[in-house]
Amino acid sequence: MVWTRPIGRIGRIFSLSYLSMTPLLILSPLILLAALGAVWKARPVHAALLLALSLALIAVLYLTIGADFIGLVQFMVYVGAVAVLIVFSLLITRPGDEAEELARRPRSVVTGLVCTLPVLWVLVHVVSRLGNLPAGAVENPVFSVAHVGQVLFTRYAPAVLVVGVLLTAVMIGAALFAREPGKKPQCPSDS
Amino acid sequence: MTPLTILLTLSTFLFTLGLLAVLTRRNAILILVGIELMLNAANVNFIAFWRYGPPDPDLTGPLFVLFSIAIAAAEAAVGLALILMVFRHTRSTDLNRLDSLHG
Amino acid sequence: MSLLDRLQQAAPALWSPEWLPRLPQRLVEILLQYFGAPGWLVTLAGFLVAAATVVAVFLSGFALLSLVERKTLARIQNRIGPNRAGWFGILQPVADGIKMLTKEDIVPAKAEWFLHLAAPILIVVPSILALGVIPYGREWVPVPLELGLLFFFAAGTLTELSVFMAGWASGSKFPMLGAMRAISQMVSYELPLMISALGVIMVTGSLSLPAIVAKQAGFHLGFIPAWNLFTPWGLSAGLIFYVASIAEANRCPFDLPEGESEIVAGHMTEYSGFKYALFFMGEYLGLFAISGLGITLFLGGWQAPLPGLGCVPSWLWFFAKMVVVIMSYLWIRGTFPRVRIDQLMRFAWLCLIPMALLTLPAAAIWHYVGGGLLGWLTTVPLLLIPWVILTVLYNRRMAPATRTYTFAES
Amino acid sequence: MAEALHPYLPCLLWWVPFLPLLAGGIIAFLPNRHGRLASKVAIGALLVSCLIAMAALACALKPVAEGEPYRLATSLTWFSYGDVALKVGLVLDPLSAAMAAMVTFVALWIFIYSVGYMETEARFGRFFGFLSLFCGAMLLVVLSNSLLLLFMAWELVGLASYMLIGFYFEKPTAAAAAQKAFITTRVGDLAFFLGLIWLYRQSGTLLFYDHGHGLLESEVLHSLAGAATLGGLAVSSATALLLLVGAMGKSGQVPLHTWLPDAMEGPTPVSALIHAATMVAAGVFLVARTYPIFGIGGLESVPLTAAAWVGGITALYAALVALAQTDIKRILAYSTVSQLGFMMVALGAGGVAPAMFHLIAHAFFKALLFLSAGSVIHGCHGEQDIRRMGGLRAAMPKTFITYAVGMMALAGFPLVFSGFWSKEAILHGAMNWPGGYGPFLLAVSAALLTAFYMTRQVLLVFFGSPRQPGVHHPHESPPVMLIPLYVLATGAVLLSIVGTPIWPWFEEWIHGGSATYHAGALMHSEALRLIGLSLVIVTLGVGASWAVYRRGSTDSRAPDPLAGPLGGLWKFLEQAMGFDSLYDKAVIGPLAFVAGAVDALERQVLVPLMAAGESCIKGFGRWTGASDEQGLNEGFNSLCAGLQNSADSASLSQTGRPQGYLRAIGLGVSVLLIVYFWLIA
Repeated sequence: MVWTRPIGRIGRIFSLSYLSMTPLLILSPLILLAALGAVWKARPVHAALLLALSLALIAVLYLTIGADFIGLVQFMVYVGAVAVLIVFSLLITRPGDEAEELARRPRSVVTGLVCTLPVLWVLVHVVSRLGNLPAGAVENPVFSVAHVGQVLFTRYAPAVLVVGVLLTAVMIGAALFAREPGKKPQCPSDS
Repeated sequence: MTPLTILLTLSTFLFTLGLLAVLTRRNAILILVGIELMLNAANVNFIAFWRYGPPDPDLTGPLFVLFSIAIAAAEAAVGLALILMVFRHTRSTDLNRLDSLHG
Repeated sequence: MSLLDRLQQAAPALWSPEWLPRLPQRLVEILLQYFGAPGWLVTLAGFLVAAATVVAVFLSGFALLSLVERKTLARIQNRIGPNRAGWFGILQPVADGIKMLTKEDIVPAKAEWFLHLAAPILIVVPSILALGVIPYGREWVPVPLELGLLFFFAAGTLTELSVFMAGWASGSKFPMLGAMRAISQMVSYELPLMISALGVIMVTGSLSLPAIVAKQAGFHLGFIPAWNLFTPWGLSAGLIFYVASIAEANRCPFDLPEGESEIVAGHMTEYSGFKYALFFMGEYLGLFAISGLGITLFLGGWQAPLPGLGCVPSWLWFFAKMVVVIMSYLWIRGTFPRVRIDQLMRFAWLCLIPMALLTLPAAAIWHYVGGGLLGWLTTVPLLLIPWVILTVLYNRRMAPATRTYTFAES
Repeated sequence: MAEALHPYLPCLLWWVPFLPLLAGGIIAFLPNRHGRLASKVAIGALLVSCLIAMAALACALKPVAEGEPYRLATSLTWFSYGDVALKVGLVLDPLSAAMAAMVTFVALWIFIYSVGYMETEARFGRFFGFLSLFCGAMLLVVLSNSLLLLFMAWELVGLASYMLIGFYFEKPTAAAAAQKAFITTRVGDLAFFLGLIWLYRQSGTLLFYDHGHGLLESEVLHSLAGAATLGGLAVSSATALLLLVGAMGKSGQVPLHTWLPDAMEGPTPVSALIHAATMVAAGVFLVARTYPIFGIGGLESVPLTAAAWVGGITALYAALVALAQTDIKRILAYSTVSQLGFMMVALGAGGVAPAMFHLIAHAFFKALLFLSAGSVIHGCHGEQDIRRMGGLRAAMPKTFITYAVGMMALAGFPLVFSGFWSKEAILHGAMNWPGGYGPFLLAVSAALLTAFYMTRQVLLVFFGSPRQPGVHHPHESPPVMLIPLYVLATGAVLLSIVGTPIWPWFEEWIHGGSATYHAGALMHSEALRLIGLSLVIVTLGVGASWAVYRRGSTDSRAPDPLAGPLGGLWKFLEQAMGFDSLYDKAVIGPLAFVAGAVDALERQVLVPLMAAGESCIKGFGRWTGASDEQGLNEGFNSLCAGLQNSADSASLSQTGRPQGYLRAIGLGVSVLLIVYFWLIA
């Protein structure tokens, strides 16, 4: 009984060589555009959705590069959970006053830019000097989920435990915050 | 223009956009959007260096990204819970109005 | 080499019933290779055709299912169901399709037109993505991925975002509320779904669905198939998966979002015409996908139930099981009353998730104990006692007060 | 049966002392209303330990080898500190077997007797608790193989006697008597403890028999004898003297005897058990047990001569005082003191065998006498003054018979009674004691006086006409009290069998020899002389007493016939030669004076001194407070005010808007990095 050899990497579906830069060149501007929209868009929900789009595109970027486990996890966690969470809270708080947002826009943007541009300059400066990194890129990077699992639970086992505890604490904390103060969460069926 | 530099420029701009969002946005939730962008910029860097940098057998890059995704999710959850609590109290998520904590 | 030699060279297996579903894809690939197309084009075309076959199969299934569903529901409620369109209502799906197409597609003034349009598309896309990963037959896996299961769940999470978009884009309050309820339901039921699947992953040791099915080959004691369902942890994980899948697909006991009687059609109220049909197609395809996954994980995918049935093509078993599972969904839809939102949430968080978390250690013990009698002895009590306690505790809260029927004196 | 039991003996032996202690413990937890149950527990426990003791006696009967008495010594480490291990254990040899058997047997019948005697007593259970505690402790003293364990049991026995004497604690005299008993024995115990420590330091071990390196074994004895102390006295004799002082305290020898007569405040079974049979014998037993140490320098070594003389003096003194006593129990108390003196003489002059034989015989008939006296008191509803009794022979015939047997055994009536043979053995030993005839003469006169006062007591109590018609119709005691009397009486008689020169079984058994029956022993000249002497003593004593008290006045208030001729001497004897007043003046007086002086010193001198110190400290405190207030605080406040203003101005920058802060941070970081790059570029 033989099952067809798994293609394995999603990227390989289009049998693109991993080294080619075409997917990078296509995806990066899209990501930046979506991110810009997320930052700039006046309407909060649109900003959130654009954030979801940019995160999804980053996930696709990971897939094309070859880190498909990370890409899928990114997709699940960010697009599936965080974006929904942000959108959900927007739904609840329903910030409506875009007009006032637009009115005060120029002043806040100027102050924002004044602080961000030096940071940008520094980063560009650093990146441009990187130049001489050894090109260790390899055609088909070794990235199997079993290997991830094995490394995760041997070298990074304490980190996994800490993150596990952290996530539980966060869940309990968030549930406590969300509770109406004082009142036990009443459900109609109990009355 | 090696793939590495493309990814680095991408992460730089992503980071700056995130910072810009954090500094200019007035709605607390959208600041979280900015923070998510900054975190993702860092992740892109990790994956870029893992993929195109020196060969790394025990996957420190991707694993770090894995942990940072988990932490980001946790942070988003707590952040939003806090914002909602503040919203329930002050009926507004406008950051400038929440400035009672000062000298 | 001429086309004919190429066909012979493609080996006799191609024409066996086992390869039937893959036939169009292979033919196109051979043709393109014959005509000297570049490598990536050949694979691209091959995948497109494979996708086409999958979509074709499941769209016809969708049409058939909408008819079968209304027929079975009718029979459960002791009525005949649609039999006007065509002989015994066969053409009813065609009639619905035409109705949907001809209906006017109204877009509310306050709606965000782009999101309003994007929402139904984004509902259907993940289901189809998910369908692409499931291994239907020994030879027929549309996209054999190493991280198949993870891809399935990643695609599954997209539906929440699209439900939100549908709800929010329609502008009015009812879709918004419906979307919120739908999202909260799907989020809280995604957890047990994934955790129960985790059990299977732990035992098989790989995320790729064909590997999971391969692991479930062989028979115990001659006639019991080695499916995961027939192991203690498999049974409990399967049950949780089954219930969670009903909730994921927004099917009957949990069909709160578009509960007709309560909140009109939930996030779909502002849609009409073909967009509305897309929503239903998305739902049904989601149903196919989630039940397909259920079958691959617990019912041994295309594995034959009894030894010695080698001649029957493997994908036939898969679709037979699919029919059985779908009929069970319909049966449940016909008999169970709708569940209230708080009961639904409590059931997920207090009953399903703890039990799902409990099946993990059980699976681990089963794996390390080697799965024989000792495996049964250790895992069965570990799972049975909490099941009994939880169900007893839960029933006491959920059980509605006993109704007293008053009959009119004749 | 002995062989069967032999292997289990070591651990079985532990049960003998442990059972009564356990019973004492259980009774302590029983509420008072379960008195009956308490008595059953106490008697049951004692019965079992008595059976074991009898079995142990059976085992110990046949000697291991010729001249080598049976000995089974067990020892276990109580606790070890560093490399030194303190060992305790039990030993079973003829000496301890006989004593254990006697103690358990006598105690058992006294328990049964006290069930009847203490019936009306409210704190019935508590009484039995103390009794079983006492028996347990006494058995531990008897069986112990280590001087330390013996000392601990010795203290426990002292405690038990304190509690039992002070049983009627509501009576002030009983409380005072208990305290007096406890303190005087404590004086003796102090000497005993010093001896113990000295022995331990000298020999490094406290076990009597420890496979060769025990205290009483030759190797250690030689080392003790060898070492000399300051006065040229061998260490062994010095420690022996200290042990002797301890024994004198406990057995009520002359200087430390005052507590014994007062101890009669306790209920009669207590007097019978403790102040007749067992506890007082503990002192004698101690000397008997450590006899090898005493006897290192031969028969006339210093400690033995001291023992003999002390015993003799006590015997004579107590006998004289007993003449003038009017309380039935005080007479018997003084007679016990004199008999103990006899035992000390036996130890000093005759060695262990006669002393132990007299001790055991004395235990039987003195317990018998006390119990009969108790039954007399019980019959006369608590009346103890013999001047008010009289003619009880008719009212209480059974008690009279047992009392008579006891009296005859004590006085030493010939041939049939054990008292005669034990006293004969002592006199025999005293006579050919190389150290001179002193103790012999004292012993003979004491024996004479014993016969005299015992007959006096019998005549005054049982014969003549009832002097106190008011002693409202005395009645015979119930059978539960009489049966023990019969048993003890038969015991007093039967014991004589083992002690006669014809078949000196007891003496041989103690020394490990095999008793041979030689009929002609009595015919030896020396033995005949002694028997004749004893006969003379007894007849003289009884006749004189009979002559004086035959008529017996009918008036209870009439002075004693002897009071007239003796006059002042009689009064002197009645106050027990004034020892009590002597002690009051000699010991308690100076102590009180010293206490008063110290109190005065403290009150006049120390308190004012403290007051002065306190006042000057307060002054100093006030001064520093003032300076701190003015100088330090003002300066500091002004400094803070300055800081406060600068802080206020600085806080303006805190607008509370997080984004403002973030911008500041962003600017700061970038400026820093730019400067950094500008510097290195």
